[in-house]
Amino acid sequence: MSTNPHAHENLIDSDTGKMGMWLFLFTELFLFGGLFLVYAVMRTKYAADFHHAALELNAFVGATNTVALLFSSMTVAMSLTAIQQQKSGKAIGLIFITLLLAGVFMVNKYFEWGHKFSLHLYPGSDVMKTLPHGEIVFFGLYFMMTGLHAVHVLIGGILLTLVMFKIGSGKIRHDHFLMHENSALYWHLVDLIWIFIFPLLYLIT
Amino acid sequence: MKNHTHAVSTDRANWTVLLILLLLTTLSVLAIKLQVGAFTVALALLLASVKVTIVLTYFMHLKFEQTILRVMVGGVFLLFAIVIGITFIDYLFR
Amino acid sequence: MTYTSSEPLNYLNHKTGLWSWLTSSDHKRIGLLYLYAITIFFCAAAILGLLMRIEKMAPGQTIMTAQTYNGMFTIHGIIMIFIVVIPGLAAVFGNIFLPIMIGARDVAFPKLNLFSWYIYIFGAILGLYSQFANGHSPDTGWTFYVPYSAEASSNVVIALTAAFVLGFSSILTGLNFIVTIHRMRAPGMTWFRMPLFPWSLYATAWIQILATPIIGITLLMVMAERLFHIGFFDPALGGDPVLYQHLFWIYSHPAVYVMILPAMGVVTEIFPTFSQKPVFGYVPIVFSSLAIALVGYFVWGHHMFTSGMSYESRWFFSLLTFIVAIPSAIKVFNWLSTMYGGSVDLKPPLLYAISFIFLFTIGGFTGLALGSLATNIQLHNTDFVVAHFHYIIFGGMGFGFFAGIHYWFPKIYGRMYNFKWAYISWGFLFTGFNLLYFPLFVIGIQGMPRRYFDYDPKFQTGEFLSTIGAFILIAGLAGMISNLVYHARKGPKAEANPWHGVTLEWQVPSPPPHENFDEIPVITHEPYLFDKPATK
Amino acid sequence: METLFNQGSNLAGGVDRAFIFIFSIAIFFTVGITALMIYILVHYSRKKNKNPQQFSGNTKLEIAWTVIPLIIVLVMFYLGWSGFAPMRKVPADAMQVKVIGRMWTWDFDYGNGKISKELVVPYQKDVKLNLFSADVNHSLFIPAFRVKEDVIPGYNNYLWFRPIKKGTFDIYCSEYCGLAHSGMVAKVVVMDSLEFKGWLANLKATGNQPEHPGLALLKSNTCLTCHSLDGSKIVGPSFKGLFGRKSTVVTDAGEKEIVADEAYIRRSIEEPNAEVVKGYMKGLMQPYKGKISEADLNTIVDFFKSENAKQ
Repeated sequence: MSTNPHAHENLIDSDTGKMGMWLFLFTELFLFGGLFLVYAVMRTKYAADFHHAALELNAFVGATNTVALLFSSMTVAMSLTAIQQQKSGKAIGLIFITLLLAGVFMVNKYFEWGHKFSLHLYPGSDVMKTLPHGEIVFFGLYFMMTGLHAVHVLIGGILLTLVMFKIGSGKIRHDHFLMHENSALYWHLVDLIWIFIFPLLYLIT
Repeated sequence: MKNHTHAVSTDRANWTVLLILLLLTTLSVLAIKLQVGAFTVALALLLASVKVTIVLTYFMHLKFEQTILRVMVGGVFLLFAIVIGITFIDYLFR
Repeated sequence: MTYTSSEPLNYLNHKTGLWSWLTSSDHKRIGLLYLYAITIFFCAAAILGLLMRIEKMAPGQTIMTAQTYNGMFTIHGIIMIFIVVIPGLAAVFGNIFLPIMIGARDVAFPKLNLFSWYIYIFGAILGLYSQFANGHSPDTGWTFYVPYSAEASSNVVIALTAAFVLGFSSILTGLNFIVTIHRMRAPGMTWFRMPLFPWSLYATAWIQILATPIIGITLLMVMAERLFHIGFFDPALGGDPVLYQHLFWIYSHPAVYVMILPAMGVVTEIFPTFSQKPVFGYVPIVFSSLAIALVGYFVWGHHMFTSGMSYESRWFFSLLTFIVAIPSAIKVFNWLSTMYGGSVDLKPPLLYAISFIFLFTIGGFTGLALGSLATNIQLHNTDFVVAHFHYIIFGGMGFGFFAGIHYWFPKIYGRMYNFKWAYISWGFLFTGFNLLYFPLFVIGIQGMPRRYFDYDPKFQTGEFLSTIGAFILIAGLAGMISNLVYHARKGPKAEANPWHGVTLEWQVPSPPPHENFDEIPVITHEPYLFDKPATK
Repeated sequence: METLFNQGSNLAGGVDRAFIFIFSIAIFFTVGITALMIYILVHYSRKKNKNPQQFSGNTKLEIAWTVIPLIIVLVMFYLGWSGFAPMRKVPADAMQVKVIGRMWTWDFDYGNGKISKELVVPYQKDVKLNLFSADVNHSLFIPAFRVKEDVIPGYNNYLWFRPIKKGTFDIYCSEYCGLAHSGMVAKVVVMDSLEFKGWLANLKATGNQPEHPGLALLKSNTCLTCHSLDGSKIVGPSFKGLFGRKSTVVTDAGEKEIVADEAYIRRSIEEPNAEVVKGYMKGLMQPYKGKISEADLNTIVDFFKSENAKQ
């Protein structure tokens, strides 16, 4: 709402940009929401099979990843505080820790998936065909949910890396940090979805 | 609206929030291990919802945001809950 | 387009060359890019429709094989639904007029706006490619029902990807509009001083944002099922085919309102202008739009009354379906009352707008016959459904679009089309439309199922009449489009406000300047006051 | 409206009652709205009325046209529901018939291996159809009876009716199921109870006979979706009486006469596009060369030979 005729060319004000980001996050929530809906229906249909299949998942690995993501959520929030207090160095450091934690998450995920594959517990495998229907569905959901989530972790990681470099080059500053804020929001969303995935897949027995 | 001031949460507050979140995580793991019976699923989901609310409120700064955003977020979660509920009118009465 | 240098600078001529169009983040130019793309795809899919009608002129094979026919109704549906109708009004008129009508220089995220056009084009090309790749067009119907879509040997994955990509474009447009409306209204333009077309876009945009991701994930799941043998929907792997239908219609029913709500918004602009009278019941119209968007979210199950859903959800969905009819009825009565007592001028835009009311009324009432449980059992998946949704989507959204393009044409191009030509084309369109689709109601009630390549000779009279209607309809379309295309360049110069409209878009020159306003207007009162100027 | 008033089952009355109410209201309002629009266009045309009135709302009217339509649609809902509710209440003593839908044919299983291609039911007796799908979604639709229910794999859907008219009525598949969807039609025949008993007694039990392994192979390779066993023309030539049949085939070199012997059948499976029977399309069947074992080929050929021997 500025009177500068070229206002929109170079500057989107912070509240506008943030509202756009939030709306985008809503679409992400509904994207996963579809999967949660399928999960809910299938769990009702195959309660016993889900229970049995969930035992195959390692709750410890899941819990470790939960802690890693919660921790990274905090460091991102702190980096946002730091940039507003003009502490660019601290902000970069905190984002770097966040990325490390994302790395921990992904490595964990890699070994977890690798383990499943070594046990031939993947869609379309010969072992899978012998399992009861509910377990096949469970593992399908497991791979789909954690896979889609991992893609989001990757995207979030890329965004935060960009943010880190932009802070370094001074493009993100204490008075101009919309991208930092939005990337942080995206990262929190990744955490948020995991908060639901973790009990649904790993804990419910 | 241009000079919207950004409330800055302190590191100390962030640490507190994290500790609460970790506590809730431990609690849900324990609850499952202890098998509190038929309500296990409900409890796990309840704890997850509390955690999500905390993340939304503090880490995602909803507490300091425009009211309209809070209304939107609440509405979106409510809408999703209704959609699930309506789907289950089918599956629960089969 | 060539403009002489004597013309004042406007959004069409301030920069020239194809490149300046393809890189423009001006909302009006992006709207036109959508308009041209949509027109081309619409014509292509309309031709496919005509070919199918010719095939069904007589029972048995006439001009194509069953496989070709099945592929054709699939691609007709995919193009019309995902490429033409869903973006349709919102992406064309929403882009061109939303910012002007609320007194903004552009949408909130202009570059994102251009980006969503490119995504749209990419998705559209993928959709076309799926028709030709490997010589096998997809033949699942646009609904992609499993298990057939999980097994059919045709290019289903490419078509699914196309629908996914197009959905993404739709989401970004909706997101842009919501933020624009929240953040960019001119000073003094409170929510209830906003014209009704932006209001309808606002309701639409929420559906685009909150429903489209569901179809996105559903299509991803079908792809996962085809590519990785994950069994979400395949009963052989423990999946549930009816669950797919739930997910599909959780999106696709609200999507119907993405199609029709903006059309309602367009005619709501037209009635006051051509009656020179304020909109009757501004607030009820606003709330009926919001109610349609909200309740429309909870009625998806009426597409599944025969699927084996539980008895309870069948009557629940039926009840809500009847409730969602009320806001539409309110709108119709308000439109009529807007004209009542006015000074009514039957120019082409108004002619299309009242045709909209007529066709939409028929479409709406036949929709009630489909929403009622007992009659739905007889009508579900018959030609009655085909007729019903063409009355709603073509008769509603299509005629709404035609009304809009005749209304805003002088504003967009600064030139005027030929009225006589427009009236004659309307005559063909309206006659052809009713002859094409009305017989399908009758044979539908008699039990003629839809998507039938071949049929019982007892239905031939209806099918034959319908085909004759299709030819008349196509003639009308050709007349209308050629009138508009020809006069966009060669038509006589139009005034800035030929219809004496009072909303903001009529207060700027035709065509509007690059940034819409020299000075952002200050709004002091409600829209549609014909005895007061729009701005201070 | 022939079908609308041709009420073939006990359920049709409730459906038609809802139809008549909804369509009466629809016609009344459509005519009313159109007449009002024409009146406005004529009476308030710009030529006659230069001074538009400037009113912009009326709360009483708004309430009226919210409440009145609401009442009307609630009546519609009630009629729809009351016509539908009996469809889900199957009488306990209804005769049960298992219906199997597969691409693109219906099987009506009366138990004890008695499978019919026509649905034959006794007049004035309650009949429950249990619907099963062998492949994709179908939908069983008998317009004259006003009944329809989807046939979905993995689901035990059902419908029921009591025929109140004797005669023959159409059955359609109303859920799109692929290439020959429109060919998935059958008939329901309503006859007297006694006549029905005789018909059922004479129905040959074919379902319990051990299936020829060659037929099983044809089924599992979905050959039967395009080649019928009963002589009807689907996409490819029928298998009925195939062995030893003379036909004209089109090859790259032109047309020629062949006899369907063992060698020809093998060639047609391995390279179906080399010699296509005249009148059929080339390129619709995939070549099985290298995809089918020698033993399976022999079994299939043996099946055709044994079919030939039966006749």
